[in-house]
Amino acid sequence: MSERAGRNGGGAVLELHDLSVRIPVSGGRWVEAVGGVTLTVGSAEIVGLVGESGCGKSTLGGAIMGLLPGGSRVAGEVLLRGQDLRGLAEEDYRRIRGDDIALVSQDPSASLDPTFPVGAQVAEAIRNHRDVSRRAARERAVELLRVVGIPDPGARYADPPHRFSGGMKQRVVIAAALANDPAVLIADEPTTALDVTIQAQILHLLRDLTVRSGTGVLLITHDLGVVAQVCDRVAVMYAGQVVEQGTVREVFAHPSHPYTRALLESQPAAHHRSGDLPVIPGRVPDLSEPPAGCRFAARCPRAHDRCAAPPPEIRTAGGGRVSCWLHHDTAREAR
Amino acid sequence: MTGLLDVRGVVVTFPAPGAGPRRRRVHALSGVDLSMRRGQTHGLVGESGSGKSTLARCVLGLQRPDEGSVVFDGTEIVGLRGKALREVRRRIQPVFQDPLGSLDPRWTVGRSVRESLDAFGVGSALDRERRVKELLDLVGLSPDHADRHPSQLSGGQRQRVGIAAALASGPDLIVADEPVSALDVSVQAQILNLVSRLRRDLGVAVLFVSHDLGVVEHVSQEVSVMYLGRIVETGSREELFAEPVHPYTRALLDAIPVPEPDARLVHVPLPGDIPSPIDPPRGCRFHPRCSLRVDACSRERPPLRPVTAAHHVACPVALQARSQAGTAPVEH
Amino acid sequence: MNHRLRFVLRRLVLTIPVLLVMSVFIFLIIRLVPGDPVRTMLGFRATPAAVTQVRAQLHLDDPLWAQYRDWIAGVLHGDFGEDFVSKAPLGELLAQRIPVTLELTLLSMILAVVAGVPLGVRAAVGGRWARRLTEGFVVFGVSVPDFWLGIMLVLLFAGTLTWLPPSGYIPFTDDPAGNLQYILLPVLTLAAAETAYIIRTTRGSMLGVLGRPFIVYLRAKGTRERSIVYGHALRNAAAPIATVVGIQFGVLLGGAIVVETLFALPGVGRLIVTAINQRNYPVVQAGLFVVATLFIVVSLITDLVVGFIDPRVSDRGQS
Amino acid sequence: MTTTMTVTSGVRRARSAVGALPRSARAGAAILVVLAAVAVLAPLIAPHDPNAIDSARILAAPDLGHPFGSDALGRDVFSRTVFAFRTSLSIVFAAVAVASLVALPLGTLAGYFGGWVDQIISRPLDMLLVLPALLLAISLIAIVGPGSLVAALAIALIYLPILARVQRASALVVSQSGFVEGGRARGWSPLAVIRRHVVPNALGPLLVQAAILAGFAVQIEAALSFLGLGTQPPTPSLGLMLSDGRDVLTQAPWVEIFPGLAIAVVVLAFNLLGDGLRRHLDPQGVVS
Repeated sequence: MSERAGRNGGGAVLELHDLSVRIPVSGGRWVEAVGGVTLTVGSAEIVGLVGESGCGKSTLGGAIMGLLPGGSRVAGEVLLRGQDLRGLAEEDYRRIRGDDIALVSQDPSASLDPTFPVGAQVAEAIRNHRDVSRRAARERAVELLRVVGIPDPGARYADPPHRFSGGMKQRVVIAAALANDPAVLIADEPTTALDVTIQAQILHLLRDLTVRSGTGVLLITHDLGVVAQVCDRVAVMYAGQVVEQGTVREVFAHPSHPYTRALLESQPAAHHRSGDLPVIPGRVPDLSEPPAGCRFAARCPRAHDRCAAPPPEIRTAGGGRVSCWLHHDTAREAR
Repeated sequence: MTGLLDVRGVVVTFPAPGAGPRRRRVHALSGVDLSMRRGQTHGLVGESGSGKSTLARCVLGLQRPDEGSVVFDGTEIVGLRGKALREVRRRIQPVFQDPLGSLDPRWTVGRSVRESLDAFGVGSALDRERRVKELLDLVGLSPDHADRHPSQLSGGQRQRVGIAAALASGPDLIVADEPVSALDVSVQAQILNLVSRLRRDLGVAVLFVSHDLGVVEHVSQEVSVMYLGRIVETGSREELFAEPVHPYTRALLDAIPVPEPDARLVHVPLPGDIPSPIDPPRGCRFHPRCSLRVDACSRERPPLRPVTAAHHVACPVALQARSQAGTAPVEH
Repeated sequence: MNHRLRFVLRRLVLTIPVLLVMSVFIFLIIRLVPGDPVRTMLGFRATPAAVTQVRAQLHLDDPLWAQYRDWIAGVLHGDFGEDFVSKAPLGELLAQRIPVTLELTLLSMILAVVAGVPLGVRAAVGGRWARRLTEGFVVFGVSVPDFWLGIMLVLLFAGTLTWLPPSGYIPFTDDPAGNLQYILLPVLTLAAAETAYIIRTTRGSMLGVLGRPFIVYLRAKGTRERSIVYGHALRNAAAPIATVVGIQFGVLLGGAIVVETLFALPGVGRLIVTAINQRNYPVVQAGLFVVATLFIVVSLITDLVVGFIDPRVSDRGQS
Repeated sequence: MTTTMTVTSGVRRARSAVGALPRSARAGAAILVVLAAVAVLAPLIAPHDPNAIDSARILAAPDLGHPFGSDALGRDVFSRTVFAFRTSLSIVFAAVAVASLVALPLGTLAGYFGGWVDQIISRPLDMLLVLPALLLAISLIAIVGPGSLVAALAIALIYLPILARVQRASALVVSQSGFVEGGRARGWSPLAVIRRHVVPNALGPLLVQAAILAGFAVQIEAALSFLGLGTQPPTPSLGLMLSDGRDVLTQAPWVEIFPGLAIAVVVLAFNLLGDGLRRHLDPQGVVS
């Protein structure tokens, strides 16, 4: 797997091969929340994983962290620097979490233990994986708080989370996540709960720190704008599958998949003048019985008889990949 | 006379949460003016603590201001009671953010849509039923939806029901508080199109409250930007987006993530946290985060001054810089 | 720790009106008895002279506020008046009775917490059997009336097995071992339902906390499961548990009245019941005052504990 | 046509709602239905006069004619238990009904309006919580004197602040929903909004709490009677029976065991029901 589109050299730190997740729902049925995702994240690279609610992007994050709800079944490979994490014993997985792979999740107010001092929550991340004294952990935690931009970190170390603003709390969460210089950071909607000017600060900080430490980031978001701001590459998810991936520049300038195109066009910010926004008719398919062929076909303006069969994955001109029959034709003609 | 709504000097404070001998107050709105014309969509944009939702509640008569006046079509609605209040209510209707929470879970869609018809005793029972079907059709739902419960609908459908319920009494003004922020992008587009169509086809004015400048730009003809309980800039959409003058507006525009290939985040557009509305900064409330700050900013509240006839800004410093430069400092 | 000091002071100040309301309430009890309380106390055949004398002795002819002032002034000096029947000073009587009630209720509370919290945690995080067993115990403990349980314990341990005395009391200072023998059954009786509540509350709040997003985030940091359960979740669950313990102490004080009667323990509860039946109002008043004060003090302590566990509570009311 | 369909679907929904209750809650409901029938039909069910003294059967052991045996006066314990149930359940029902009916408007108004309305409703109710529950009951009895009616009043007084608090919290949660503000903006008066939206949506937790408290009311009533402060002889009462049986505990444990078990079963049934309803009627967890 040598095909990486990231700009920052270094090998792939995280590789997903044909990863599927099935989650049990009531009545003995299963929902295929993630269906055969293949994706890589290189060191110091930020890959955006974008899609609407229910597309499986957060489940994918949970599968990588090994933190899915009980009873979920994962198939395929999750490789961290080449080591398959699937089937790892719980204790071995625990040693990796927070050390080699870290998580920043959506709501900073909900991520922190409300009864613990914020500094102790950063120090805990260190002591979970490093055999250091309390004092050393504390000093390092204060340093980390300073790095993420908490003013007067020594004094604020002992404050409980509720004395911080949302943006400051997310800085603390980032400090704890990056405490052990992880190879991979899963950032699951890290700025969705924040105001837009604060969002810009946090995204800037996140990119700055991870590029510096060489951490690869999988940035899960519903916001294409956020992807454009900080990501190097992007994967677009629809109904549990990645329908298109490539560099941000390529995908945003020349979206290949009809879903990607529709999603970009329905953004009011992109569509400057009044007049109706293009909309996507219909609904997301029921993933307890996913369609056999292309999952977007029922809503696709360019659907065709062939779309009843699973679409092939085609290399695009810009080096990305798209799963759509339309490009099968173009690719064949080009040949 | 084309004025529909005239808000003047509205002040709202709340007791700060918690109890104590000296309870402090949250300064939600600190002297806000706003005018709306008939049949126009006015976007009200701001971040948390800006007071935009409180202003919406004042216009709906759900929040009584401590000071100031809200005049709707020539009638002062602050302090209005009884029949007169009901008549104004008939003409100003809300659409809320959370489409699930804004519908009574025990009621059918039909009953929710009919609620204002029942309240104002419009027509016979049969007339109301017919009107409900018309309204559902108007917002793009089928008549069978009338018998369903909110839990059986998708988020977008629920918001359509919310809009149908707001239209039932034939209002002149709809106050929509973050009507699309709980929705996915593709569903959001449908609701935004519906809102635009209502204005176009029915001539309903809309006060559109949102934190999302992109959405506001799409639906509004006039836009007001709020920061910590005050309006810092207001104007026609064209002028405000083409030539934002207030440093906060400009930072906000810079910070918006735009899904375009070259929209990289190169610098932090605005440092610092939003101060607490319990203890807001003196003078210009934006001054602690402002790059144009001069001494006077921390002392005096800057008034809204015209940039052009259709564009006002509460920043003398930016205004002066602009007039000295002769042209607008367009940067983005 | 300025925040905490201010919290403690504020909470102390807030207790004053509560004590005031309680004392007025209890003071009014005699005065609210329909008709003439003295006639009710003395019976129908009392001579007018005797009635007048008792009225004077209880200061019932003074203005109401003056009566309250004199009474509360006495109470603050430990002078609760006289037992109407035995004429003994109530201060001394209460001094003998209070330790019995305190011993009974505090031992029950300690036993219930020591048993209930670990069992509740097991019920929340343990396997199916741990859950079923504790659930069964909770249902039993909550449903069975405490005095009936006491009677059944007497039937078993005192009647059938004759291991323990059925009733009575020896002060701890006289004979520690004997004291424990006498107090064991009453404590078990009172603690059973209490333990069930504490298990239920602990399990409920543990499950609530373990379902919150920060637990996922702790796992993502690589925190050990044991530290998540006992270090984080239990600490978060502790505030609601402590609150319930405080409220339940009131239930315990009520239960103590019944249990003291049942086991013939010379505590304040039994004193009150006997006094009500004898229409011995000064004793009723003094007894109720003591028990209510105990309750308020324990509520205060639990509130302080909750504030120390959860900084959000102690910060409330300050920015 | 449409109405028929709506009715059928309504019935189906009601049926599926019962079916969706956990098994334990259905068991609790079933026990309560049986017990209520026993209480109502006591004269038909009891084989003997509960107060008939039979010197030949003093402390007689249970047999077919007297399944729970006889007490120290030779009275049939089964018949007495059945009648005591009737007394006990009437007191409990009256107490919980009165407390709920008073708590409903008070809690709703306090929760919906908040501010000073909340203060003048909630502060006085909070004062009732200054005394532990049983002590409050005993204080009332100390003033008025013992009796069934006083016991019912005392229990109602204990429960009033608890139920009002639950209703207040529940009404507060509902009042923050968009549809309540919407109702106001759609032209309804505050009281109409309360009637149309707040009460129907806020009632669930009150019902759950009332069901749970009803079980404990049986215990409190029994405890008061046990202390001689509740139901007075010769009316059969579970608490009095337990008090009397203490003296003959070792000779005739049946006098003691059955009334106690009866109490435990009622409390258990109410608890099962209340806990089962909680999941459906109190999704926010207002009831502690």
